Amino acid sequence: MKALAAMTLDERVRLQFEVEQFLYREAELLDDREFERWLELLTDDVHYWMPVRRTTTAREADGAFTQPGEMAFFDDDRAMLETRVAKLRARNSWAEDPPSRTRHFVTNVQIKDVAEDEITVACAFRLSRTRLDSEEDSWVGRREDVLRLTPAGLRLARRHIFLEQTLLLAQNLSNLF
Amino acid sequence: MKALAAMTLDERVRLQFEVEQFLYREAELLDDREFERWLELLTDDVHYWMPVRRTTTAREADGAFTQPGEMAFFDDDRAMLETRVAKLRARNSWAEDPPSRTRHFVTNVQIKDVAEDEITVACAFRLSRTRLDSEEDSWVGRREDVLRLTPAGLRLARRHIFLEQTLLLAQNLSNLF
Amino acid sequence: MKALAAMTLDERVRLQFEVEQFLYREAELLDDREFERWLELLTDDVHYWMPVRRTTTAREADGAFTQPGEMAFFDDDRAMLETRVAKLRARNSWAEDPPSRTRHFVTNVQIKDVAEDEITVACAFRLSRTRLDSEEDSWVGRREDVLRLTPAGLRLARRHIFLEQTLLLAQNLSNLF
Amino acid sequence: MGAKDRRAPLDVAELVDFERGLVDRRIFTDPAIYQLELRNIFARVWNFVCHESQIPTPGRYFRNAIGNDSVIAVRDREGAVRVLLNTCPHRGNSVCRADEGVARSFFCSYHGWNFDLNGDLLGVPGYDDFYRGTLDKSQWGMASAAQVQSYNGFVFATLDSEAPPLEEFLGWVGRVGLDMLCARGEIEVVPGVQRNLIQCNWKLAVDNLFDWYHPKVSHASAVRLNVLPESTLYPNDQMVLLGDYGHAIGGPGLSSENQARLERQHDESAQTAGADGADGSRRHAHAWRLREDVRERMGPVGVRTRGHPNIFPNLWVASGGTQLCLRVPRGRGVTELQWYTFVEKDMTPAERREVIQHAIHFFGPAGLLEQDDGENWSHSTRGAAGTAAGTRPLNFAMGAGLDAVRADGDQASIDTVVNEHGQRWTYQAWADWLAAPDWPSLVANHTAPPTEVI
Amino acid sequence: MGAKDRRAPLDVAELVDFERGLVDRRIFTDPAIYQLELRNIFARVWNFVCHESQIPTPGRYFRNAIGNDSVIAVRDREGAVRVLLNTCPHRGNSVCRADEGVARSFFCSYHGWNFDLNGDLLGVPGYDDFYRGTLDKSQWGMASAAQVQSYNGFVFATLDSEAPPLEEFLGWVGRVGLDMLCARGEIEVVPGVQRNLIQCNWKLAVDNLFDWYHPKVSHASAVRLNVLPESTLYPNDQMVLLGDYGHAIGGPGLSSENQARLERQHDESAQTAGADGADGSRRHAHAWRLREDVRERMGPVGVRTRGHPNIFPNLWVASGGTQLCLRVPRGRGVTELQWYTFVEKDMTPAERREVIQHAIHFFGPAGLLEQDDGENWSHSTRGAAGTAAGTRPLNFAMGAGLDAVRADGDQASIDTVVNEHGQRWTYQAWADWLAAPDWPSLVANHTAPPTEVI
Amino acid sequence: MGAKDRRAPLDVAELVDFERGLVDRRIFTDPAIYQLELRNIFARVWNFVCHESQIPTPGRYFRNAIGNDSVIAVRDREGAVRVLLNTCPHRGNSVCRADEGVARSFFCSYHGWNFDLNGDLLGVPGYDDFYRGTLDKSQWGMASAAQVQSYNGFVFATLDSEAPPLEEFLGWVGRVGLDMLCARGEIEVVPGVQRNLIQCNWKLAVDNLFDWYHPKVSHASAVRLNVLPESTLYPNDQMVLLGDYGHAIGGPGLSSENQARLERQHDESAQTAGADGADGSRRHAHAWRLREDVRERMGPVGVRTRGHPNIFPNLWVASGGTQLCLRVPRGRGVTELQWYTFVEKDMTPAERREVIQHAIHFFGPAGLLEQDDGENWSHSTRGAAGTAAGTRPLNFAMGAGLDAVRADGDQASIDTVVNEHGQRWTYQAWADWLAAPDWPSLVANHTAPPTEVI
Ligand code: FES
Ligand code: FES
Ligand code: FES
Ligand SMILES: [Fe+3]
Ligand SMILES: [Fe+3]
Ligand SMILES: [Fe+3]
Repeated sequence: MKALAAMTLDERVRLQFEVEQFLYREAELLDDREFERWLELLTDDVHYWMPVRRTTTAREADGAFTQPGEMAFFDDDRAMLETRVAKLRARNSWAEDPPSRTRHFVTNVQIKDVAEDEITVACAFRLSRTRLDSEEDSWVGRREDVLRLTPAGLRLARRHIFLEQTLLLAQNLSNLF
Repeated sequence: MKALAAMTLDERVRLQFEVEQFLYREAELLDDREFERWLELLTDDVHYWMPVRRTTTAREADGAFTQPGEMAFFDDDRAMLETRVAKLRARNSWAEDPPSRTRHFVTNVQIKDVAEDEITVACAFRLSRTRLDSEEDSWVGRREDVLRLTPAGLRLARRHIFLEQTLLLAQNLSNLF
Repeated sequence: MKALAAMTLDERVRLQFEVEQFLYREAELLDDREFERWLELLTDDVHYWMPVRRTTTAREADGAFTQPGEMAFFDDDRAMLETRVAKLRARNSWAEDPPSRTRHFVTNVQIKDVAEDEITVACAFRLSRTRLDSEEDSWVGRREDVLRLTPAGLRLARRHIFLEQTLLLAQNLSNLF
Repeated sequence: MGAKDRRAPLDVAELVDFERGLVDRRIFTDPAIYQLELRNIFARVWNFVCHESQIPTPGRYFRNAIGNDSVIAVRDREGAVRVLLNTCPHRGNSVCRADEGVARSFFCSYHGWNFDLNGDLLGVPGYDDFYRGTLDKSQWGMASAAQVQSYNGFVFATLDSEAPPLEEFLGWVGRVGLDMLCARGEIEVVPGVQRNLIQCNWKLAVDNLFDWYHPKVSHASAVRLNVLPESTLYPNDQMVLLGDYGHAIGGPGLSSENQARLERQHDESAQTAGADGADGSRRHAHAWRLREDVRERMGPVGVRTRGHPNIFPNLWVASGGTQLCLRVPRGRGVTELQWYTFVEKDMTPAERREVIQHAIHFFGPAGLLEQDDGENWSHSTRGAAGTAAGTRPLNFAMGAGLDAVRADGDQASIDTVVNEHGQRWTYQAWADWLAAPDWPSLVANHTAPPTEVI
Repeated sequence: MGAKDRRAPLDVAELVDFERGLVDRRIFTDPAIYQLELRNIFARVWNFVCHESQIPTPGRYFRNAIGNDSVIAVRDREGAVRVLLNTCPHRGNSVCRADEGVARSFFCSYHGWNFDLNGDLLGVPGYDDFYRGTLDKSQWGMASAAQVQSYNGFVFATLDSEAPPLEEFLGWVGRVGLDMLCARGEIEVVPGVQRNLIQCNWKLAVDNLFDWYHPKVSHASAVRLNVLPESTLYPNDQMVLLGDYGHAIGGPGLSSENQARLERQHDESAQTAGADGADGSRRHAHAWRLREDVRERMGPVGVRTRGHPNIFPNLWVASGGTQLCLRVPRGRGVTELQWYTFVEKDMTPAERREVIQHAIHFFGPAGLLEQDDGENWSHSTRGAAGTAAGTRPLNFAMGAGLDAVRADGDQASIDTVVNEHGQRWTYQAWADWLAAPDWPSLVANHTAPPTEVI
Repeated sequence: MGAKDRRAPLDVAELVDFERGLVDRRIFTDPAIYQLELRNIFARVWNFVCHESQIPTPGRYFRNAIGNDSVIAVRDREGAVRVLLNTCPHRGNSVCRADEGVARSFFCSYHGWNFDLNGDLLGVPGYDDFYRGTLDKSQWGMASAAQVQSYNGFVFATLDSEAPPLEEFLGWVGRVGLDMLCARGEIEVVPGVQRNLIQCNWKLAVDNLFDWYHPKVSHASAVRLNVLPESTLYPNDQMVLLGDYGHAIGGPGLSSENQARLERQHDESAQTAGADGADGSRRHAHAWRLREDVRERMGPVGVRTRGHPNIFPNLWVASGGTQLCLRVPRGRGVTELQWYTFVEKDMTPAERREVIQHAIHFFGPAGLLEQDDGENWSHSTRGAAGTAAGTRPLNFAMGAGLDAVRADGDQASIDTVVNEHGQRWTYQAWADWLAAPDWPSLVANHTAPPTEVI
């Protein structure tokens, strides 16, 4: 692809449309619990990572998130994501039986970079989860995704998820972001 | 209209823009309590439906929502919606006096189908309601709308509202989604 | 710029894109705590205003918000906003040390008017704030912004923030909307 | 002086002044009162749990609550309805998390103890290897309600083995109340029980069902739309039935003369509903009331009432006899409303649709009527917590001391105008329940239906 | 051994050690203490409810709270200000849900009882038909505050009929405190009362108003911006006035010498504000204090104080005399802050704007100063709940035993440096209020303003 | 009859029936029990606060909780670890709001009192000018834990000066439990302590750690994926160690024969882990157990256990000895889980990565195993609050009365199958702690490790 700076306004509008539609569709597959079809949207070398956040003073704010190689909530390759999906599908996967009702709100989508076949996209997200008698959790934060243009269309090659919560308020993270 | 598959990328971008702007405008009319102008955006044969959701096991997840003809929270034709608006406007319509402050967040808009003069649109929504001393309710879910292209512009011909809550946490549903 | 009514659909699509990207970028600067760079996006004559809302009967609903010149939560010119940013940057600015984690959700963006070099934009917003051990506040409402097209690009010339809350549920308003 | 509340603990006997129609507001907010309600009322009374049509075949279940206990109503292999405490006897986990469905057995997600549909402990992983046979399975099944009985399809359960039989508990008034729903024909629940929360004490929701005083004001906007004929709101004739243990029916009745006229009209045209169009155009309207079997079972007085029954403590036969509304306490200040909508099995699709549309558009959280009720109750609850407001009794005095009771045998009824007898009766019974240490005491000491002016 | 708390109930007399300046932390968290505060303080004291300019004409009302009771301050048909309990005497519903507005009467949304602006029960639907005339309307109006009185436009109400007159309650210190706002001229509230919640015990918000120790640290970031001249934060001269029933004023004062100099300057130029630029460039600054009538009403000592008054229990005369801040308890650990901003009616638009901009930018939830306060209070509240932390008393010892009191007649004042006398005084009075079973006892037994070293 | 609960206050001695394995459900919901736990357990016991590697250098701190008190673990200037109550002695503000970091001193954001890393009060603004030297700084430093001690890098603190030394408190079982983590080599915490909330009583989270009965069911979906070899779930040999004060270890052990075989294998190849692949492919597996120093410190019985230790009350040595999980009560019905992951300092990057990936993917809130646990505990907690459910004891009877204890000196162990001894032991100890008025009494009266059949 052209570099972002080299694109015409119309090209950028079109790319924005395609990226947003991809992200919406991808979110919908998760919310519809079409996990296998969601897996199809990932590259083989996908990296899915959610570091641990800590409350720090302003002075030490750079150290809020753990770094790659340290502890994380998710630090998954494709095989691990397939395992997660297999677990979600398995009988007696109790955390999700009865199934959670999730809704991914993907907003403020910004294409930050286009390099070769990869598009770096930032968004603000809110994942809302409702379970049983309307017990509600929500997670808010910033996502940085890398989408790769493949012959089969856009694919998710990297997802970095930066939550606002330090102490997670929910009983688990049994859903995908 | 052209079928979705037959559209060029530019055509899809334009249609997306028009659909989104329609949905934003329609939401704004509700939030501004311009209910009569909102009614103008509905077709005469509009169907406005919110089924009842039940928590089920994963195995029986298909049965979560009630079916047409069963109980629902909303199952309204145009006349009923006009009645609702008339009620909202009547003096001493206590559920809405003092008026609720609502905000409709319409995101993840996807055009799922274009057939003849009808556009099927899915979105993730969050309706936030604030009353009195800042008592807050919110409803999250998926909406499936059918917009019809009429000589007067786009009109809402069908709205199916799928909430995440099974037990509604709010004292009533005195607002429109 | 052309008046809105005189624009072609494509021109409106492009303007929508540019306005949305501006708002997303501006929100991101706040969430990233890049306050000085955020200030660069303001015009010198910017007016930043959040009136006080009161619960009223339906009959007196027009009086819900205070008027210009009455009390407000924010009624700031550029100098005052610079002072706020300077305060945020000062050592021992305790309300924001440890820093709050904020996320601005900007949705339902509508261009309401284009006149000369100014674009009036309405949106639904939700500002979510997380502090310390995941104490969460959120503010929901409507924003009406005026963006001005300058040689350096779009700039924020006016922001009117209409919250839904009458009684604010949070301990302070130490963040920017 | 210590910081402890210097007021004496509340004395139940002084909280309700039946004669003057005054009720102490603290009964809506006091935590000890609430605990006492859970123990002395909900853990003792016959609680509605579901309708048999909701669980027609073995394995079909419906989850509900008895007070603050979660229960499962389930059809067992023999076709009997069981009501099980939804808590695993092993480590207390919920055995059932779904609202409804069909199960072959109940399998606990923690350690896999598996229970038959009647609660019997079927399977225990490691019974031989780990327990080495020492677990007495017969003692560790799911706890059942002490008694489960149906009245014409309505399933009730009590956690108290001393409770008298359901029909005795219901008495004439309770039976008449349920008959208003089930005497029409064979009925079934329409799929989709609506549920929502109101931030109010459960009793304020309950007393409202007798409240034929509020519609013209609370529901003024609906009245203005002519969606409700105004005649239904302030009917000329009101009739009150008061029964043992707190059951009551209040609301429109037919005077004997009108009843007689209705009967004559009916003789003329079995298809005509007669003068009382209160419940709209629904077929037959009240014609079913003229059936011989109905007259026999409801009695000459019962057949005349068109009011709102409350099966004590919290089951409203609503919406002109096509819905039940159960009010489940979820805390002192939170009540869950459940709406069950019934159709007769032999209705045409159009008739069925009419009933359902009526239910959706008038009742339930989005109903044109119902949406205006909740905030009144939540504000009444909130107000009761005020230090000064809490000292002022609520007023239920409308009609107090003014109306004669007609006693036909043990059937007490009052023909009168709009009134608050039903509410007073409910609170008086409530005080009886709270004061009684057990069922025998309640049987012996509860207030008997009045026979004189009340 | 039983599971009940083995500690004795809190003994109010031991919670506050005035002399050593120690306060038991449990007073911020104990539920029984909070209930006692609602009854013995808020349901008894003169509570600020609004300023008369907010409700200038008949029918104008402003909703507020007295402790945990909702009240309506309203101008009645005769022009008198009434304070009504916002709870319908019928079934307890809130009669008024708006924050402010204009009403011809108060119409209850539940059954339509309609109340005159003075609370009288005007209309009862069905009075003849349903109540059949038996309801004594004169007994079932809205409850009023026992007494309502204004001090120069500030409306106070008490729920206790035994309370002494407002001016007697205020005494010299309370009056001087309010005079700092109202002696300047004719004042009015600017539309828009800012309200927000802080997760703190109300007393921790109150004691902070005397706290001239915290600004340099809590508000360090604002200080660094030079938006606050540092001289205002650690002024050389501090002055404390202590009054009956807990009123106090603490903060900057002028020494007699500086006061004399100010007067000389004023004689030279009536337009010059003199040396005390503490409150910025606002017109006249403190020149109004030199007016003959002001000197007479505030007295020679009162006229010298520039500190922060607290009208016990929870009304702060703030912001250099242009704002009031009321701290309403919304639970043990939640406080609502209300900010009222005042302008003089004869101000120019520019002067008016200056006052309003100052109020917006320094105080209220987005104020450069105020935004840094809340978290300190909420964390102090939270910390007090700790099992170990709760056993350690808070320290309010600054200045304890070090400062002589100058008594001019019954006017006690202290000239000193930054101190915690105001806080200690407030907690001592708080203990008096909690210990007194009623007003006569409080009058007889409260701590009198000191006359010696404290 | 009054509205007060007529049931006697709970009698701690009757809540736990050790012999029959029955536990009263009210211990999970009763507010007075919870307060008693905070005082008699958490304010008295040795609480884990951090590992020394988290605060390696002076000024490094980690914030944590002891019961409901916030504390700071910090390395002081001399290199000693201090545990300070995170509440300013002045007005109670939190002195530290960050989770971790490095500080030169602790500066209170309210008035700027400044505390040395050991809690000493260093700086008091206005000490001379305002306090005029009267504040005894030596008395107003930050409160410290009464005692702080480390066991091989694990930092524990107690708020009770009467507590015996940490090693005595731990006893053989507690030390063996921690040795399973620290005897492998020099270890350190990987940055990033995972924390999340579960809506359960803390004891239900704790008792689950001994629960080798639930994995095959609770974690059935993970088992099906073969990510967990099934052999690890129902190992043939189980071993239980029971210690003083409630410490216990339960789970897989090696029989003496297998242990002997393992030793032989090890002799043959120091690189081979042997037959017990329970913890996957991690290097050396249990080879470290064969080291002479380890055998000496853990003893011949201790070295054989591969189970889950709980350091009473709430510290789980988890994940096969690479993680600690602390369960902090945040209310009767809310528990915070904290996961600490350890690596050996001399691991290769690949080994280190393997440990971390295992921790992320199996434990913590997103772990394939752990995500299924929370709802069982929250529903068990919720169910216990039911009026009827609350009267039925939970069943921890598996193995009760069936297993002989082998006593090697003071080292009591049981070789058996899957069982609930560890849970029973924990609840029995819990009752001892609650019943004891102080440490000497607990030392004298706690249940001694069994020596016969239990
Ligand atoms: S809790 Fe149900 S089987 Fe253990
Ligand atoms: S509650 Fe106000 S009129 Fe009945
Ligand atoms: S509260 Fe810490 S210095 Fe005052
Ligand atoms: Fe109603
Ligand atoms: Fe301050
Ligand atoms: Fe587990």
